[in-house]
Amino acid sequence: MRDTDFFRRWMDTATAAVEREADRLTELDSPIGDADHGSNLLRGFMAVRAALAAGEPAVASPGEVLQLAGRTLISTVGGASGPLYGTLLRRTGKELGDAAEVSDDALREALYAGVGAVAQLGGAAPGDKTMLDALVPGVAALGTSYRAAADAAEEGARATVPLQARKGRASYLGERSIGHQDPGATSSALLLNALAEVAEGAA
Amino acid sequence: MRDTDFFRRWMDTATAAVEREADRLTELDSPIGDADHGSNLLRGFMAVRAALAAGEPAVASPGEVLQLAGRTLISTVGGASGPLYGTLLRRTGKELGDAAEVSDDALREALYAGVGAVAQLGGAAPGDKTMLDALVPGVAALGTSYRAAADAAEEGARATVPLQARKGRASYLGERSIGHQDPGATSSALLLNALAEVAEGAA
Amino acid sequence: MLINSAETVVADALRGLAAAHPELDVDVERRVVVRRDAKDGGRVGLVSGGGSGHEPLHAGFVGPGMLSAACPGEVFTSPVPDQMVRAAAAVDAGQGVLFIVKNYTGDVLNFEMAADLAGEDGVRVEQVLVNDDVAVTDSLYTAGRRGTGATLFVEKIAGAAAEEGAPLEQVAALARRVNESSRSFGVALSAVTTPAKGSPTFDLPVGELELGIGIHGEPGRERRAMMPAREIADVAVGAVLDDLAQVAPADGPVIALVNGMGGTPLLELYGFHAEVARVLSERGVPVARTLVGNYVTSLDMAGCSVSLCRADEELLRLWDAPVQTAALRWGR
Amino acid sequence: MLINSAETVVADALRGLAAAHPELDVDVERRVVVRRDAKDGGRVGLVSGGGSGHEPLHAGFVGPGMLSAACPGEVFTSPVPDQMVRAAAAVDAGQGVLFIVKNYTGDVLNFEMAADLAGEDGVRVEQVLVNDDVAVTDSLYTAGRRGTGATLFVEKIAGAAAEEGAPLEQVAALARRVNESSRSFGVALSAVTTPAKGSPTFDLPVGELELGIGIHGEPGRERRAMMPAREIADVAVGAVLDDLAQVAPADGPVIALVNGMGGTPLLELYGFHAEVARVLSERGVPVARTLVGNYVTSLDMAGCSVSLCRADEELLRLWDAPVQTAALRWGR
Ligand SMILES: Nc1ncnc2c1ncn2[C@@H]1O[C@H](COP(=O)(O)OP(=O)(O)O)[C@@H](O)[C@H]1O
Ligand SMILES: Nc1ncnc2c1ncn2[C@@H]1O[C@H](COP(=O)(O)OP(=O)(O)O)[C@@H](O)[C@H]1O
Ligand SMILES: [Mg+2]
Ligand SMILES: [Mg+2]
Ligand SMILES: [Mg+2]
Ligand SMILES: [Mg+2]
Repeated sequence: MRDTDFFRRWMDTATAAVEREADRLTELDSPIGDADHGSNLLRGFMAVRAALAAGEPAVASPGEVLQLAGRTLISTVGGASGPLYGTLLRRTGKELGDAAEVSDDALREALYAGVGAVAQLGGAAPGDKTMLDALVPGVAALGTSYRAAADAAEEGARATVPLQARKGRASYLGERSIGHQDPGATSSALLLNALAEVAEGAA
Repeated sequence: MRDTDFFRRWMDTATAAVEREADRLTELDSPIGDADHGSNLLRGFMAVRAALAAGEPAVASPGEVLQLAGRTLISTVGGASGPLYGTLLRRTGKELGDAAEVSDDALREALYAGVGAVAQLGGAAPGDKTMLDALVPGVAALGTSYRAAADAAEEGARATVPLQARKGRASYLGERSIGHQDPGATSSALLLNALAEVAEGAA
Repeated sequence: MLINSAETVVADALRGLAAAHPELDVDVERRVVVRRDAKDGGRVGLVSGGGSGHEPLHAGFVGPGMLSAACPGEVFTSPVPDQMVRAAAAVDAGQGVLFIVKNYTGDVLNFEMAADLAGEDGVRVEQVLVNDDVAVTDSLYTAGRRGTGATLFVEKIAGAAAEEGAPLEQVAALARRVNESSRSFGVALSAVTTPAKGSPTFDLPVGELELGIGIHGEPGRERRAMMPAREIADVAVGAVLDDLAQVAPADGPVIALVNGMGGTPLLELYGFHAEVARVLSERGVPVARTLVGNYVTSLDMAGCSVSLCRADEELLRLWDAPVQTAALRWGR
Repeated sequence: MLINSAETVVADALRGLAAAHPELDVDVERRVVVRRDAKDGGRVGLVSGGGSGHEPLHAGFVGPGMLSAACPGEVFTSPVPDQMVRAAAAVDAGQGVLFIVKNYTGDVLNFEMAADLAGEDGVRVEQVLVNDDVAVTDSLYTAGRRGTGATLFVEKIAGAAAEEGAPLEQVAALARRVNESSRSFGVALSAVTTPAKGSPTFDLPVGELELGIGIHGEPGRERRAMMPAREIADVAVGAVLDDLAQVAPADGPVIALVNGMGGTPLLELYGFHAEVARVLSERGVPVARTLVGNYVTSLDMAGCSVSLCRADEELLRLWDAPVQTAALRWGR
């Protein structure tokens, strides 16, 4: 069973990963985007860290951790990734309800729902060269292990390189979007890798 | 004695020299000016060539050649160099009167007056890092030969390098104007060199 | 860059806006710029917003006859829903609020969330999506056409209608009609440098240009060797007119916006406009009104865009109506 | 560059100006831009001009309440006397004409020649020299202070007086008073690229800036490592205020112009203005009026200048008077 602290550590580890990788994410967002994905997520996750540290409003369950994180992302990120990641975490958190501890199965189910909400909100499908190309295979591999999920997401992010974008601003480029890795898929892989690290006790 | 054709050839040769050297003049005008001296003179001397070719108004004497050239420069160049070179040629032309042929002595006297008019109009003195640093020594050496005049002007232009500008826009730079050759002094040397070439029958 | 730090660029600009324009109510912290008299007169409220870096859009268009409020996001990043919710509350005088949204995934999602939240707060909200950029094919395979220069047409004309007291549904319908009557096409002669990145977002050598760009420093649909202004005008105006041909009346007059992307000197913009006017005249399109300048920019990008709006009598009358904002002022 | 060719840049821009502004009488061939109703009303004529590349100065300021005519030269090159003679003839309604001349050797010489010629044609001509740039020491060892941003103050305020029907001597005296009450200081963050040269006029690496620049792409008095906006404002406003201290009343309010050089985004200009306003407030200088934007530019140069004019009631009243030009519009 995973307790509230596990989810706090997931968000902390994700924040650290975004801090470390922000420049690379912005770099990836330059040739096929508007060069802000790294600074967007950095702003958002710094706010998540602050909100969780403040512990306000009282965060007493896994579901509340993710919902607070999601709301914070929505209120601080902007852009496409703010509402999408915000919805991912809020919806996942809502699915977890107010249980003090959740099973790995429950978390997997909840993440499924969260990813579904992202797909519905953004109208994208796998293959469109978006964060879903990392999230969908990642969450599908959760049945195996957290590490498998992280690896599948990482693999999915890399597999966006040859794709032509059909959603998000990279789609404006048409065929010129081919040959670049999607920044959102890359950050999604970071998020699932942070989860694996925490599950492995590495963080 | 120098006839009308001599003066036409002087202007033609000067025009050809400006065509050839325009880029260098603009280049010299970049670090200590506004990067237009070459295009300014090119525009002006192309108009002089056209005006003389049109022969209109009837240009029947050395004095009229230079006055037409001077008026044309004033009406087409603009900037600091337009009125200054225009005045140089107009005043020199006026001094020559309407004689059909003029002696080398008369030309020297007239150029003296022309350079004096430039000094008066612009308020500059030798050593201020302007065209006068080429014109004054150049015209002074006319007593020796046209070639000596051209060489002295060329020497005077080169000697502007270590000077600090006190007139024209290079003066805004203060000490930073030191170390660059003055574009106007350089074009003045071209003008006197064109005169020497024509006198030597090289053109 | 002329900044204190990348992190404070937007807040600093809002402080400067507040200092320069006492007639605006600028909430620097919460990033909402409101016309001081927004609630007087019982008008429909007009709220727009989007990433910063397109100045004077949108904050420069807040004032009598145009927007009631603007919500600036981070540079090139859509604002967050909290901003629009706050703006809606600040301008709603009971007549409802129109959100003017440029069609980018981020803007659409954030405004959508804001509309839901504002609705829950009891504000009647309508939305209009601006999607005028003909460089993007509007299909299942893209996020749809981008919103660019026509945003100015929509904000000006809808703003005039709201100022006259038109009800929400009518202002919204008018805004949609303006959008549907408008098309744009943009060209970049240099990449853009964002404060966060500090270097050009992509590599565009001198002597090449990008055709079909947006306003976020993204590359366009196609790269070409540099062309003279007259050929660029042929391509840009041609693309706009071909697409506009579907809009009735096919031979009506247009309002023309020749817009600088920020880094192109006004001297060049006017020269470019000479060519735009030539193409329009060659194609038999009467130009009823013209605007040349930097209105919907992309930071320091060199380049320009052409926007045309087919305008009937009503649209022209509303276009001519008085406007008093920081960046657009005429009449009265 | 967005041009047809370096040779046609100015002519092309004038064609575009004519197309965009039917209220102006634009002689493309002879390079004179005249307010159509210049001779109606028997006002004093106001003529200015200078090299192109500083747009919207001067042509953008032709119209009711400001200039009667403008004479654009080649890029960064003073106009030729023929232009000003023609402009004087076009605007003189018998009340005489004021030439507003920025203090550069070329402008001074060409306007001087024009004044002589126009005088011979029977036009009463007065001249005012604008020399507001405190970066240049006004001494025997320079060509004197440059004319930069204060030109806008002079043209606006003298234009308002002329519009009200003030006689030539009074308009000229007022213009001189505005100039004497005004000071400016400029900063470059990049060099400028002229159409004729096609590459930056000097080498200014990213991460360095030039202090004390003019508006012709020339380097400044000093090069420094890049500074944050707040320090640039300290230096620029400090230099202006220290020099302005000699002008009475030493504690009066000022009109502030925070001017972009062309290549700096408006977002950054407003952020810079926040710092300018801070310095002014720290030094106890009340700001009566503010203008932030690209008004006296240097083509695509990144950078800005600060101009301050110490204004009494009369100057403020004339500043506020209606103006209807392409680039400056308020009142009425
Ligand atoms: N419709 C969508 N569905 C899912 N993900 C999307 C969608 N549109 C964009 N994204 C993701 O968002 C990322 C861009 O995020 P970001 O740069 O922060 O926002 P913006 O594109 O507004 O600048 C893309 O790389 C992509 O993965
Ligand atoms: N007061 C002056 N007296 C004599 N020559 C001058 C004076 N001012 C400038 N010059 C000359 O003019 C040259 C610059 O000419 P040009 O570049 O065509 O004009 P501008 O300086 O107006 O751009 C300088 O190099 C200098 O030789
Ligand atoms: Mg982005
Ligand atoms: Mg020069
Ligand atoms: Mg963005
Ligand atoms: Mg010049």
